[in-house]
Amino acid sequence: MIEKADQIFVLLGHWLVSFLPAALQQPALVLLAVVAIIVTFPALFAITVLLERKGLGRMQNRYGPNRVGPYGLFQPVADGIKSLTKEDIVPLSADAVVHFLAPVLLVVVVFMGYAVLPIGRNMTLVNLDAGILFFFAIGASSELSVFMAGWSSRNKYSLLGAMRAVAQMISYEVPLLMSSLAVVMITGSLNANRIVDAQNQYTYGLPHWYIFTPWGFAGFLLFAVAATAETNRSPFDLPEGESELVAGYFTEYSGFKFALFFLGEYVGMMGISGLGTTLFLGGYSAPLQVLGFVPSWAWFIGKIMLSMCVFIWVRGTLPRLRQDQLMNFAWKFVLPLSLLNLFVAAAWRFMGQGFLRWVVCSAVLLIAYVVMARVGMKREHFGPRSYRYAE
Amino acid sequence: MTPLSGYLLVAALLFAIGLAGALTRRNAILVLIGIELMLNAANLNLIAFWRYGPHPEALTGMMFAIFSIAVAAAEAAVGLGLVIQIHRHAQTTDLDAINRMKG
Amino acid sequence: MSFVLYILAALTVAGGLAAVLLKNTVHCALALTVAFAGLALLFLELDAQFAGFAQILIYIGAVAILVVFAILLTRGSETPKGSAYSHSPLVGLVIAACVFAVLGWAVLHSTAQLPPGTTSATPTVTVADIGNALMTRYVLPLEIVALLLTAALIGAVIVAMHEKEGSR
Amino acid sequence: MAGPLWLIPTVPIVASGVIALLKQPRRKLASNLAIGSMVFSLLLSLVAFAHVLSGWMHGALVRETSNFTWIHVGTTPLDLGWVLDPLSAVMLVMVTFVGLLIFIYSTGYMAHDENYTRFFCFLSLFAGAMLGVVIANSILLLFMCWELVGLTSYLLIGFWYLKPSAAAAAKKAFLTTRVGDVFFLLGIVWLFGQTGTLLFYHGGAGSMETHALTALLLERSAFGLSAATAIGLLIFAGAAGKSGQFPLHVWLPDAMEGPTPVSALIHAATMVAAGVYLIARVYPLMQAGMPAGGTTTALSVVTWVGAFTALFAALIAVAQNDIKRILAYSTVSQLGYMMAGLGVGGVAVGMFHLITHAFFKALLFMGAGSVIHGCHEEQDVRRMGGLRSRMPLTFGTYAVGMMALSGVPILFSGFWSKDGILEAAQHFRLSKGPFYMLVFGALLTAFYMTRQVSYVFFGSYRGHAHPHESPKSMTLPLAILAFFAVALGAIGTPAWPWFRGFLNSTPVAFGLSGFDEPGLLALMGTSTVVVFIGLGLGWWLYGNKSPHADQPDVLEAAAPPIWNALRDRLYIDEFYGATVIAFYWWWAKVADWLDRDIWGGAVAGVSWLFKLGARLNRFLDANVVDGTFDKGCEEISVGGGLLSRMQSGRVQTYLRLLALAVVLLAVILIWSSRA
Repeated sequence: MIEKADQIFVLLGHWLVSFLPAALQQPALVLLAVVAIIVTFPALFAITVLLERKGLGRMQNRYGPNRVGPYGLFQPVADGIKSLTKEDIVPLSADAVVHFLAPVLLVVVVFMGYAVLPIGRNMTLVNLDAGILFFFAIGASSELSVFMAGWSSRNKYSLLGAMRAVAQMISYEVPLLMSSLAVVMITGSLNANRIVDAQNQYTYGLPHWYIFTPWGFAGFLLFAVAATAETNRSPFDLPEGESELVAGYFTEYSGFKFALFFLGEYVGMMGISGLGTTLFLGGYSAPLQVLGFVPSWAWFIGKIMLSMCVFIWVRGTLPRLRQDQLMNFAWKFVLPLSLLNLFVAAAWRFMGQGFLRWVVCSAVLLIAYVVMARVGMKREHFGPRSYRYAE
Repeated sequence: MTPLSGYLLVAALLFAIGLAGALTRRNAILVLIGIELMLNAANLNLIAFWRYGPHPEALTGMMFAIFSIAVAAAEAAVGLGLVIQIHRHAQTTDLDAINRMKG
Repeated sequence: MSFVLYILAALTVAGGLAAVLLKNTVHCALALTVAFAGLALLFLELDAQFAGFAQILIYIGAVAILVVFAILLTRGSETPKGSAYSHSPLVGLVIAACVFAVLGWAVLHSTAQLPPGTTSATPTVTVADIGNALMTRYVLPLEIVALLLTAALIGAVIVAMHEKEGSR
Repeated sequence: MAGPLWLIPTVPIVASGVIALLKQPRRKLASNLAIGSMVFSLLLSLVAFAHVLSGWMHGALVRETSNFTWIHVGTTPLDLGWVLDPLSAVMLVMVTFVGLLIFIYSTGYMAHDENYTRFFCFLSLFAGAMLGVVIANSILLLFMCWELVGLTSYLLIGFWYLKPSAAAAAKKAFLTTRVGDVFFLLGIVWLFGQTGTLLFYHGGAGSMETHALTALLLERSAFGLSAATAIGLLIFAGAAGKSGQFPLHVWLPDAMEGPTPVSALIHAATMVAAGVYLIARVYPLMQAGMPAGGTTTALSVVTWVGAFTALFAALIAVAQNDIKRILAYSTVSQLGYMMAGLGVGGVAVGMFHLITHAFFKALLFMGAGSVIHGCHEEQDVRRMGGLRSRMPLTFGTYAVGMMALSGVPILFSGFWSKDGILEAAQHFRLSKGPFYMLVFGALLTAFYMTRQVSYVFFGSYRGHAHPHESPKSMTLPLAILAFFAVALGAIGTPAWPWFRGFLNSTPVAFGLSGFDEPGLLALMGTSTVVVFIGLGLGWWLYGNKSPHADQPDVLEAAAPPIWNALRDRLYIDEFYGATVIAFYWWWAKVADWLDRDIWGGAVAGVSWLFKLGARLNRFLDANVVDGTFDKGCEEISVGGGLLSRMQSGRVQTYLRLLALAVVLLAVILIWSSRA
C-alpha cells in the first residue's frame, strides 16, 4: 500500500500510456512527465507567491492580500488573469526580437533544469550520468536571457540591472559549483539519483544526509548563500533594487512577459532549492526512518516548499547589500571558504571512520570561518564614490 | 557519405565561416568571435574522430576536445582583456584604425 | 538518424553565419551562442555527453557572457556607422572560400580511408571514466592546463586592469 | 616513529619560507610563526624522545631509520634518510628546547631592530637545518644540512651587515669553516667510494655497521693508516672547522659580531656542537678496530686536539675584556673538553658535556645579552660593574651559569659532566698529558669566569649609561635555563649514570656503588680543589674592587708580555694573516701582473696589427669600391621601399596572407602526394 502511494504517479503514467501502441509508449511517458512538471511547478509558484505576500505582510505588520476569496486565497488567480489580459508594451526603440526572446529563453531554461532532479523514487525525467553538470550548464545559460532582456529594452536602468545581475550570477556561480562539487566528490558521481541513494540510508533511524557532516553543513550554507545570489533574491536583489533602478532588467516588461519573468524567477528558485535538497538534504528520502511511509515525492516537494519559506523569511529580514560588498563577499569570503570546504571534504573522505575526522574537519572549517570573517570582511571606509566606465 | 565525413564537412564549413569572419570583420571582438568558431569546428572534428575512430574507449579525442575547450576559455579571457585594453588606449576597436605599433 | 544531424548542422551553421554576417555586434554575440548550442547538441548527438555539457557550461555560460561584456565595455553595442567590414572584405571571403574548398575536397576524397562510422558501436563513456582518464593517463596535460588557466587568469586581470590615472 | 621524523626540521624551514614572504610591518606574525614552528618541533621531538625512552625501558636498543633513494646518479643510488636513536633523540630535545627559549628571548632582544622579520626568517631556517643535521641518517643529507647551517650562521653573523666588522666576521667564519668542510667532503666521498652507501645505518648495510667497518679496516691507505682512520681524521677536520678546534678556531670569537641571541643559539649551544655531534655520530668509524681498553689513532688525535684547544682557549679567555669574547673563548675551550671527552671516554661522556654546556652556555650568553641590552650596547667589561643591584634577576641567573661552567661541585651540572671527562682522561692509556691540560683548563675556566663576573656585577658602576633590568621575555628564558643548568647534573652523576646508560642503551640502577670506583673520589676531590683555587684566585685579584677602565689589568701589571700575548689571542690571526692570506695576496698580484703585462701586451700587439690592416683597407675602399657599392645600395633601398608597402600594420592583412599560405601549402602537399 505504502509502495503504491509512493509510486502512484509512476504507475499512473504507465497505466495511461498502456493504451498506446508499444512504439509510442516511451515518448508518451516522457511527454506526460514533462507536462506534469510544467503543470505542477507553476501551481507551486502560485502558492509560493501567495505565501510570500502574506508572510511578508505579517512580518511587516500588515494583513497582506485578503480580499479575493476566503483569506485572499484566490489572489494568484486574480494576478494571473490580470497579467494575461494586460496590454503588452514594447518600447519603440527596443530590439523587438531579442526583447521577445528573453523571457521565453528564461522560462525554457528554468524548466529544463528539472529534467535531472529526482522528484521522487523512480521519478527522474532523464536519469543523466552527468545530471548535476547538466543542471549547472542549463542554469548558466539563464544569465544570457537576463542580459538579453536588459540590453534589448534600450533602457539605462535595464542595462545596469542586467549588467549587475550577470556579474553577480557569474561571481556566485563559482562558489555554487564548488560547494556542490564537495558532494559530487564524496559520492563519486554526478548522477542525481546516485547522490540521493548515497544519502538514503539510516543508522539508528537517523538519515545519512550530507548536511549532517561538517563539510556538508558548511557546504549547504555556502550553497544557500550562493543560490540566493544566483536567483537575485534579497538580500542580493540589487539587479532589481527598486530604489536604485526601477525594476532592473525587466523594467520595460509588462503584461505576460513580465509574468513569465516572475514565473521564471520563482521556478528557478524552486529548481535550485530542489538541487540543494538533492545534494545536501537527502533528496526525496525521509528525515527519519519511521517516517518512511510518507511518499517520497511528498518529501521532496515539502523540502522545496520549506526552503521557499526560508527564502521568504530571509527576504523579510535582511537589508540589501551594496554592489562592492556583494562582490567582496563573493570573491573574498564565499569562494575561499567553498574551496577550503572541498579540501575538508577530501580530508573527511580519507580520514576513515571514527570520531577524529569530525573534530578535525569541524575545527578547520570553524577556524577558517572565524579568521576570514575577521580578516577578509573588515568594514572599509570608502571615500567619495568614483564611477568608472571603460572610456 | 558516412556520418563521419558529414560531421567533418560541417566542421569544415564552420571553420571557413569563422575564418571569413576573422578575415573580414572590422570589429576586433568579432574577429575573436570568428576565432572561437574556428576553435569549435576543430573540437567538433576531434569529437567526431573520437566517436567513429577505432578506439573510442581510449578517450583520446574526447580528452583533446575537453582540454581545447578549457584552453579556449583562457584564450577568450585574455583576448577580450586585450581588446578592452586596446579600446582604452586607442578609443576604438576598429582593426583598420589600429595599425601602429607605438601608441 | 542523420536527419537529426542535418537539423543540428543547419542550426549550427546558421548560427555561425549569423554571428559573422549580422551588423549589430550584440546580435552577433547572441548568434554565436546559438552556434555554440548547436555544437553542444552535435556533441550530444555524438554520445559525448560530458563534452556537450562542458561546451554549454563554458561557452554559453562563460565565453558568450564574456564577449557580451567586452562588447558593452567597448561601447560596441550600437551598430557601427560605416561598413561593418574591414578594407576589401571580398579578398578575405575568397580566401576563406579557398580554405573551405581545400578542406571539403580533402574530406570528400578521403572518405574511403576514413573509419566507417556506421560500424563502430556507441561507446559507453561515463563521467567516472573521464575522471579516471584525467587523473591517470592525462594527468600531466591536466596539470599543464591548470597552470595555463591560472596564468591566463592573472594575465587577463593584469591586462584589463584599470591603470591609475596619471600613469597614462 | 622514524617516519614522521622529517617533520621536525621541515616545519621550521617552511616557517622561515613563509616569514621570508612577510612584509616588514608584520613583525608579530613573523616571530609568532617562528616560535610556533619551534614549539611544534619541540613537541614532536618530545614524542620521539618518549618513544626512544620507552624502548630503552624495555631494554631494547632503539634505532629506527627510514631511508629512501633520492636520485640515481648513473646507476648508483644516492640515499637519504633519517634515524631515531638515543643520540639523535637527546640532541633533538636539546636543540628544540634551547632554540625555543632563545627564540622567545630574541623577541625581546631584537624588539627594536627594523629587520626583525629577516632575523626570525634566518633563525628558524637555522633551526630547521640544525635539526636536519641531527636526524640525518645519510651522510649526504647531513652534509647538506651542515652547509645550510653554515650558510645561516654566515647570514646571522653578518646580520648587521652595515657594520664592516660584522661583514668581515661573517666572511671569516664562512671561509674558515669551509676549510674544514673541504676535508669533510673528501672524507664523505672516500667513505662513499669505499662502502658504496651514504647511509649510516641501513639494517647491516650502512657505513657505520660492522660489515662496512671491517672492510674499511682492511683497506690500507697512505702512511699505513687504515681507510677507517684516514676517513675518520678527514671527518674530524670538518668537525674541527665547525666547532672551532685549535687550528680553525679563529672564526668563533669574531662571530660574536652577530646579535647576542645568535651567539647564544648558534655559537654556543647548537651549531658549534654540531661538530661534536658529528664525531659522536660517526663514532663507530672512529673507534673501529679499537683494542680492548686501548684507543685508536683517530681518537687519540681527537683527544689531543681537544685537550690542547681546551687549555689554549682558556688561556686566551683570561685576557679578554669584551664580555662576549670571553664567553666565546670559553666556548672554544669547552668544545675542546667535549672533543677530548669523546676521544677518551666515548660518546656518552662527550655528549653529556655537550648537553649541559648547551644549557649553561646559552644561559651565560643570554645573560650577557641582557647585560649588554641593559647597558645600552656596552660590551667592555671594564665599563660595567655593580650591576648586581641594578639587574638582580640577570645577576642571579648569570651566577648560576658561571658556577655551572666553572664546575662548582655537587650542585651544578657542569661539575658532573666535566668530572666525567676528567675521569675518562685520567684513564687515557697513551699519556697523562691531556689529563693535566684539562685540569689546568678547569682552573683557568673558574678563574676567568670569576674575573668576568666580578668585573661585571661587583664593585661600582663605571659606565655612563643607566643600566636597567631587561623585559620579561628575556629574563624568563634565563630563569628556565638556570634551572636546567642546575638540574641536568642529576642525570649524569656516578650515583645514577642515567645519561650514559641511555646513550649506550644499557640499564642503570641508582646506587652509591658508582662512587667506590678506584680514584673516582680522589679525582672529584682534586677537581673540586682546582675549581676553588680558580675561584679564590679570581676573587682575590678582582673581587669587588672596581678598577678604572683605563688603568691596566692586575695581571698586566704583573707580567705585561704574557698578558699582551694572551690579549692578542696568541697572534694566531696575525700568523694566518702573515702566511695564508699573504700568500693569496701575493698570488693575486702575480696573476694580475700576468694578465696586465703579458696577455694584455700580446693582445695590444695583435690589435695594433689589425689597425694597420684596417687603415690600408679603408684607403682602398674610399677610392675604389665606393662608387659601385653606393649604386647597389640605392637599388636595394628602392626595392625595400616597395616591399615595405606590404607592412600596412593591418592585422587582417597578415591574417589573410597567413591563411593564403596555408591553402597554398595544403594544395602543394596534396598535389605532391597524388603525383
